[in-house]
Amino acid sequence: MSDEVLVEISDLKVHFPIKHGVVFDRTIGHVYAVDGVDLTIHKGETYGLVGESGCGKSTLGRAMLRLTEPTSGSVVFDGTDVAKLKGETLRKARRRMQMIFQDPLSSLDPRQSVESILVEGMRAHGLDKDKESTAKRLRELLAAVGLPESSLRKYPHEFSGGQRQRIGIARALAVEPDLIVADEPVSALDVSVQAQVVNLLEELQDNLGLTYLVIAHDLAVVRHISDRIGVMYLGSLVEEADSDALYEQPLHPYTKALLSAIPVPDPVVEDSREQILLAGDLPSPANPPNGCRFHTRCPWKQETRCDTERPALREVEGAAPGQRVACHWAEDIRDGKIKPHEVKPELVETGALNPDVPHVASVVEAMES
Amino acid sequence: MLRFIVRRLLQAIPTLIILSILVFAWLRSLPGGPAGAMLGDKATPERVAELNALMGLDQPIFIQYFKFLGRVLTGDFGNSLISTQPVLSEIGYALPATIELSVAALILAVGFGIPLGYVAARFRGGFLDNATIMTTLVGVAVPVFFLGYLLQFVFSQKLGIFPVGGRQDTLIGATDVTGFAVLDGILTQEWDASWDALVHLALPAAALATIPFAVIVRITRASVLDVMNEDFIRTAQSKGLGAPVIRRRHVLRNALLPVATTVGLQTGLLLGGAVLTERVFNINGLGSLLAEGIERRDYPRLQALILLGAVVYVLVNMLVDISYGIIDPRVRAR
Amino acid sequence: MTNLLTRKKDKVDELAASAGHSLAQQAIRRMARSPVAIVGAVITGLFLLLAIFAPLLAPKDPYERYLQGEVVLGSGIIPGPRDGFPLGVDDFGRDLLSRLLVGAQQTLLVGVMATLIGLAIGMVIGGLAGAFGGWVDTVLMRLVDVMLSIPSLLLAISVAALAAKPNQWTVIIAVAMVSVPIFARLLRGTMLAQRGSDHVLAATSLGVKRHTIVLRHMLPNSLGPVIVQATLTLATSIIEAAALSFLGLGDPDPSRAEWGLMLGKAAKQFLDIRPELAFYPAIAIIIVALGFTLLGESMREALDPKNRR
Amino acid sequence: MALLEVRDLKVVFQRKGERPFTAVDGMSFDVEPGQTVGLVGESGCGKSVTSLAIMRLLAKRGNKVTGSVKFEGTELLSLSDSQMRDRRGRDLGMVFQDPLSSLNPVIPIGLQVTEVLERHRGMARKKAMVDAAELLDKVGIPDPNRRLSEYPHQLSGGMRQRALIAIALACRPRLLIADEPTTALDVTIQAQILALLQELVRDTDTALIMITHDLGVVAGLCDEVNVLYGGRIVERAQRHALFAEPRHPYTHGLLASIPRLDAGRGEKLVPIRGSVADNIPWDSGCAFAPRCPNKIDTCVSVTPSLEEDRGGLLRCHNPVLPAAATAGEGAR
Amino acid sequence: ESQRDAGSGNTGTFIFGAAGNPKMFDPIFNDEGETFRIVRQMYDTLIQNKPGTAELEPSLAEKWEPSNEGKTWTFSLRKGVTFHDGTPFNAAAVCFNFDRWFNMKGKAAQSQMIYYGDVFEGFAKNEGDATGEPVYKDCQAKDEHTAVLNLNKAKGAFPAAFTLPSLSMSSPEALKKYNADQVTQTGDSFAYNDYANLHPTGTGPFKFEGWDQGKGEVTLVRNEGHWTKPKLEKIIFKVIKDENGRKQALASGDIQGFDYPAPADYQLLRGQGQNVLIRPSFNILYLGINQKGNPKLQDVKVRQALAYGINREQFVRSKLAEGSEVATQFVPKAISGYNDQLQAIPYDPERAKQLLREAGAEGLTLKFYYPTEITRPYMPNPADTFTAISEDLKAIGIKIEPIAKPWNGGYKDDVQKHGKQDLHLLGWTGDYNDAGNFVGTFFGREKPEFGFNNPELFNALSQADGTVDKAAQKTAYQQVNKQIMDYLPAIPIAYPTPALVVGPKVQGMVASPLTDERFFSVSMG
Ligand SMILES: Nc1ncnc2c1ncn2[C@@H]1O[C@H](COP(=O)(O)OP(=O)(O)OP(=O)(O)O)[C@@H](O)[C@H]1O
Ligand SMILES: Nc1ncnc2c1ncn2[C@@H]1O[C@H](COP(=O)(O)OP(=O)(O)OP(=O)(O)O)[C@@H](O)[C@H]1O
Ligand SMILES: [Mg+2]
Ligand SMILES: [Mg+2]
Repeated sequence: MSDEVLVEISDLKVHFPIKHGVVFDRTIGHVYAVDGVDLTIHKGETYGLVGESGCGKSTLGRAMLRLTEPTSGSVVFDGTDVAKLKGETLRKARRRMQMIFQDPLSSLDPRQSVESILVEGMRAHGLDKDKESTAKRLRELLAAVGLPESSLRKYPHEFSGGQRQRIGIARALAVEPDLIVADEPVSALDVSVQAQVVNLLEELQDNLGLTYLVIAHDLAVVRHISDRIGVMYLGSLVEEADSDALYEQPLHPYTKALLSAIPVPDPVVEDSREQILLAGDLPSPANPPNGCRFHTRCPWKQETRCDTERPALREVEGAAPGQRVACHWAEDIRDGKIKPHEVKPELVETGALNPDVPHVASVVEAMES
Repeated sequence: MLRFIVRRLLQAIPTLIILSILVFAWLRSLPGGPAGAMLGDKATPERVAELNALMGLDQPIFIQYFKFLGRVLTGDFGNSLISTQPVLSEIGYALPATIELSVAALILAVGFGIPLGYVAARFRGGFLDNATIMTTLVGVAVPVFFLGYLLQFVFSQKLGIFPVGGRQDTLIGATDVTGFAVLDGILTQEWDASWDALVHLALPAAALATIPFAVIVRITRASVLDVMNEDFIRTAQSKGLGAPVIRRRHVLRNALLPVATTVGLQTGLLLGGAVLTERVFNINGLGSLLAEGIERRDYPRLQALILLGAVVYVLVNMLVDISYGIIDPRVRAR
Repeated sequence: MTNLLTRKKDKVDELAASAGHSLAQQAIRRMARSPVAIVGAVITGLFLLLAIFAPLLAPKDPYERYLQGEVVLGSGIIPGPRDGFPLGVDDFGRDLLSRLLVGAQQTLLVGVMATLIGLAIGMVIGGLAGAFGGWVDTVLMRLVDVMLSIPSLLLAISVAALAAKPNQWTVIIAVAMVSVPIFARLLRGTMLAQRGSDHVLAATSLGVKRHTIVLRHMLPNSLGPVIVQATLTLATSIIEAAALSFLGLGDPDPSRAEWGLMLGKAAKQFLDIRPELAFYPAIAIIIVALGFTLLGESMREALDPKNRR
Repeated sequence: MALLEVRDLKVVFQRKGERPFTAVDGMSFDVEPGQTVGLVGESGCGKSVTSLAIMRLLAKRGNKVTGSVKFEGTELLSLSDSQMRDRRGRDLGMVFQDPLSSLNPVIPIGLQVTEVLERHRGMARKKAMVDAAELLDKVGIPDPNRRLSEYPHQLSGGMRQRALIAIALACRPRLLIADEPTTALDVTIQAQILALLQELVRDTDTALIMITHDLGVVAGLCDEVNVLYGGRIVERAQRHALFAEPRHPYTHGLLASIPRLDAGRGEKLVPIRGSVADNIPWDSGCAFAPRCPNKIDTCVSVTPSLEEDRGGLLRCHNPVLPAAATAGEGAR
Repeated sequence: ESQRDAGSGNTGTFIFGAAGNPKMFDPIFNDEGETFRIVRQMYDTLIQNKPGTAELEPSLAEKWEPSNEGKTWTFSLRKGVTFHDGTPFNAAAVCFNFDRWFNMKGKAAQSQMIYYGDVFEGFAKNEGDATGEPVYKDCQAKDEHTAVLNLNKAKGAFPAAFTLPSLSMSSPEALKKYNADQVTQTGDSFAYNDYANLHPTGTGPFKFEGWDQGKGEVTLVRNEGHWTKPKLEKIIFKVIKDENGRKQALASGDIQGFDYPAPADYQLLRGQGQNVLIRPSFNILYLGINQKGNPKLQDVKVRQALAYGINREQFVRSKLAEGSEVATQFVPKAISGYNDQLQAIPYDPERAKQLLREAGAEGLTLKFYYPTEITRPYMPNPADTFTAISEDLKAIGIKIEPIAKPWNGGYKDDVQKHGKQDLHLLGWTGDYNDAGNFVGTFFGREKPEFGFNNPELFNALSQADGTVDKAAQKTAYQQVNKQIMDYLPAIPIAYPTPALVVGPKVQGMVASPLTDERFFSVSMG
């Protein structure tokens, strides 16, 4: 790990328009999927991103790779602003940033053999110069992810979940990227297999000097592989810290709650654990609360500021170096000056803007999907 | 809900506009032209040219279109070239027959199709299921007009159970109130007339119903099977609910969603099928108006009928969407 | 969206994986076990063979009016079966058996060409809409909506009536137009689903060119349902063509040995005096349509992931 | 007498043209009143099938269930369908994994709750509605009266799961089976649901069978834990014993392969090699043998039986020794 | 309680199956058979055809006399006749009718009055650019029962033309009362007034009772005072568009008669006990040749080759109804001017091939047009006709390019106006007994349909038409017919016999060559 910055994201916003209309669709609102995120990833480090489902982790990851158009903000990758690239330059730039997906099967084209999956990216960037070197490269890749050479002729559905994920990783590695965004790389895998993939990722980083952005909702996994962790809540970062620091001393109430909610496979710990139970659910990203996004569920919520003023990510005195938190009262909470209180769960309005309900224009369309 | 309905209504407008352009363009590009058709047997080239000038068919095409649109919007489709009667009144006379036929066919198709589809699903893989599937597959493969003739041949010519065609016995002298023969008989308490009309309906409705019936059976079966595999059915079972309640409350309602859509989509088929069925069974409905109109290139009539067909189709599907909204709260939410 | 719902699917695929090699092979294996599929395949296979070798199989020239001298329509006389004419002759004294055999070829031509044309146009429309989305999609789908909103037979009639110089292709194109919106919608639906799928995203992030993605990833993965639909459309096309013939919008060469034409004519004219003239082509049409339907349905069943359990 | 006695439960799936597949292979366990019993194991090890077999919710055809399931001394497997229906929802409740698909999308929540009350308590709809609102309130759904007339899609995931729990507990069943009730939920919501379940079970003295693949959940909740592999129990122990000294290499492997929040960060995870797909049928040896780091020759030739082991049960020829805490090393 | 009459099953009711809806019932605006059939029962003309023939007999006029070289016609009218509305029929009414037609205004009206145009050629005030000099001059009511019609020129069509149903007599009162002359244009079509739709008023044996368009039924009731003493109480014309439908309705007794049964069904119908009444032929079916279409066709040898190459004998026997005959010329036998010296060109394929060889026209390819979606009395099945002829022609080595066009979808335009064809099928049904109505219409001048210019022939035809003396005219036409067959501008194929079928109980129906059946003599046994 070095101090050299590989990616610098500033004030990144991704707002998905919600379209709805009588004859022609109008935008009647936005899903504030990512709403002003600043984030820096250093060369060779693993940055972990955690948060509840729907808080915008994947969107952030995708926007970073320009797989989703950012609404505003910049993503400077090794000196160039990815958010402003176009056409062929963008396509070329993609070589250095790759992605690993959550669902190992659906992210592989069922009709492509492993060989063609792996060669495709190389071809797109002119890396498959001659047959021999390509074949050699393929062997290397397979070896790197621990798959037998016979895999090349096989098709994705002939592999187990863990093996498929390895294929996905190999595909990403094929174009020799600098950065890999791994979006929930292990959450679809069986627990016993998770470890294999986690270990593989770590190993590859050691050998190839890769930089990772690992997205997961499982804090234990994230903490295990990350150097630094960002905790996201409803489109923005609420806390960022070194992996150990975050666990040692979480500053944001949400981080505290999150940490305390994760069950530990140890009855002794479990029996004695003090849990902070959050009330209610994550509010809809289409209709985020004013002020601090977390104030509707925060046991430490104060009368002032919380529901009016949006806290910025800031360093707190006495905290670990590099630890930043977006809470007005972080110091007081840490010092025990503010006591938690009970929160009545608020109704989370779903309905028209509920992303769970797919939008279709007509019944015929609904039938087709 | 109201907003939902209004929205669906408004959404149909662009479709109908494009349709009107297409219909207009289609008619203008057909060979022969209205004048030729109007003059029929005695059309001489001079007379045709004269008549064309007279009817403004030599004017710029977009002027013709806007005139056409203006008339259509006021419900004026002109007079039929064949009968010289206003097309609208022609349609008015023919509509009841076709509605009666289509509704009867739809009742048959739905009335038998849904239960059969359901039963087939319940006994999936059993004899009944396989027999049902085979029947419906064969049903779809038989050309409608041939089936019509076949039914006629067997049931009226050979067995003499049903009349060969028409809507009602001429000499029964039924009183005409609404134009719907069955309904009229009920309204005027001429039970024999009602019965006679029903008997006349049986064969054509059966012929017309085959394809929708087959489709409905299969969709129902598939969708019941789908629903039966849903998690919430297991939830219902884990509550200890009896099979009838589960069937009624949980399976059927969810399973009906795709069926409702299919029924909507079948209206198009029904209209197309009516052309064939009405011809075979000598029913003076929209289908035979249409067949005759095409044969004799009755432009005013054709444009009215095609527009009407599309409007009906769009409206029916809108109704389906709305009923979908009623059955499924998730749709209503939008 | 919820990340764990995929678990279920995964298991299904695990099972699939145990079965064999490529997805297509598995589907074929599943079909080989289904009697419905076998019947369908046998019928269509026989029909194809018949169609291809019809001229060799036909015992007589299907266009030669062998027994015309014996036809007296005014007295309702059309000679029935006799030596050399196992099924009798038609109203021109032509050998019915030969005409039926050669008719397979014509019928296949109409069915296949209509389906192919419908497929081609539908796929262009659906493919463009699905690949580009946005306003291209909106415009194209509106067009398709309109086509859908005209009852299919009406659409076919309209197209057939439009032809300046009707010929065999008129019918084919008319019938093809009916299936265009169906194919278009189907392809568009699956393509749109592909657009958002992870493997397309993966290809994008690899820097694969857009048209390559569309042609190599989105399109091939959307073809399954389209192929199934095409098989089913073959059946309906044949029937639809018969209906057009019945309505008098068929082939301008009335002597062509084509089942729809033969049926349409005989059903109208000779049902009373020689019903066989209608029955034979009708049965032929029904069997062939049934064959294609059976094949298509069992293909659909085999490809449907729900049925893999 | 135990509340629930499962003896030698076996479920064989048999499809036409396919080899019979034994999903649950001689499962035996007891559940005492008020006790929480965990069933843990990876995907496909037969957890759900076990629970469905107990509830008799498996499809009528395509499978064969043998063995015995006694509930309060009554043999459930030999009850008539209608007798069994009387029990389901009243004596035995169940909560499923996916709260969205487990609720009927086109029926208001209220009806889905009252339905069970009407069925077993013979309540009138009106009265049942009042009770339903109370139930929703008890499981922590805010503004319950309003929710009664809402549809599942209008609720968030956590709320849906609460509603499902309300339905399962509506008639105060003696036994609740929860099949991965939190798998589809976020951790913060999972914590809420687990706390809720724990509280309800404690308050009403209901026995709970907790099915999960998350060892963490078991550690906090269960009294006794059964670890499943390939349709059989491979290890059973009180939870403290199990986590302190896992004896079966599989259990051990599971524990070693998951990152722990409270552990030091540098430690490398120790995965179990291979995957569930690699297991072999139980009849010729130990199903886990192909993946087992402790494998000895006997493992592939002799099927291990479930035997008493330090107060628990163990199915292993070569268990992990308490000292050899790092026996799984080098698994890859 | 229902109000309908209890008398269902009435034996005095005759139900006739019509193939299509009538247009409306103002005779002068009509031009097609389905309507005329009904009009004939409600109206009388001045002169009528003797039942079963094309000979003239008195109707409203008891006597008719030409004078002034055929330019004046004096009609002595039947006495004691009243219109259905009770107003008297007299010379004033006759003149009112003629004046009404002559003075009709509005282009719409004029272009719809096809038979008037054919006979009288022009109007008082011609609008548009197509109509010519009027033949009609004026009409005088000399006394109550004598009407005098003055013409501007003589025409061979008279007096037979006075039998045209279009020239039926309507009640002047009713015409005025129900605004008969108000014809309006709506969109691409015309609309007629109440007279035509609701109150047709003639003097005929049956009165209009109602038109139920929903059921497709027109009901007429007996006109008690009519001099023919009609026997039927009621006639219902019931529309059954499908040929099979009519056949089956007849079999089941739903109807008691219909027109133009298919030849193939005659035997079947007779087997059921129905009466198939075969009309003497008044038609001609011909194979048109367009000499402009292909230069080879200008060689008479090629045209003759075509004639020799067609097996008309077999076609007529196997495909047409009994009674049909091979045509020897372009007028049917019943027409005055028919030349019985002429023999049918025999079928001789060898001769045909030889002629083609001589003309150097082997391997000729011809565009052969035929109509679809139509049956005509002279061509019950165009597709079959086409098949039979084209197969014959193929057999003598001519290549055929088949072109089918819907009758109303431009067929007539293509063949008669644009002359796109080389060969085509067409025919003609005579309107009245006049050879000029046949050959004059076909070959009277240069037409795109045939694409030839033969002044000699044109001249001969116009002279024959102008001949007032009937005997002289007959000879003239016999000459012309021979001339035509020598020149062979087209090939006459057959004189088909359209039939009419009625149920076993129907008595007194007399089939007319002109399809001019009047039902007054019909009764139900
Ligand atoms: N293409 C899109 N159009 C509209 N809304 C979207 C789109 N993609 C994501 N969203 C919405 O943006 C929000 C953030 O989604 P995102 O997928 O980034 O969340 P996440 O943190 O990755 O959640 P998960 O853990 O479930 O993967 C969600 O509310 C989602 O519904
Ligand atoms: N209806 C069925 N027919 C055939 N096999 C089945 C059926 N249901 C389950 N199985 C098989 O039985 C085995 C056990 O399934 P089960 O659902 O009990 O697993 P599980 O432990 O609940 O897994 P998960 O954690 O994924 O829910 C699996 O291999 C599964 O494929
Ligand atoms: Mg995500
Ligand atoms: Mg499970």
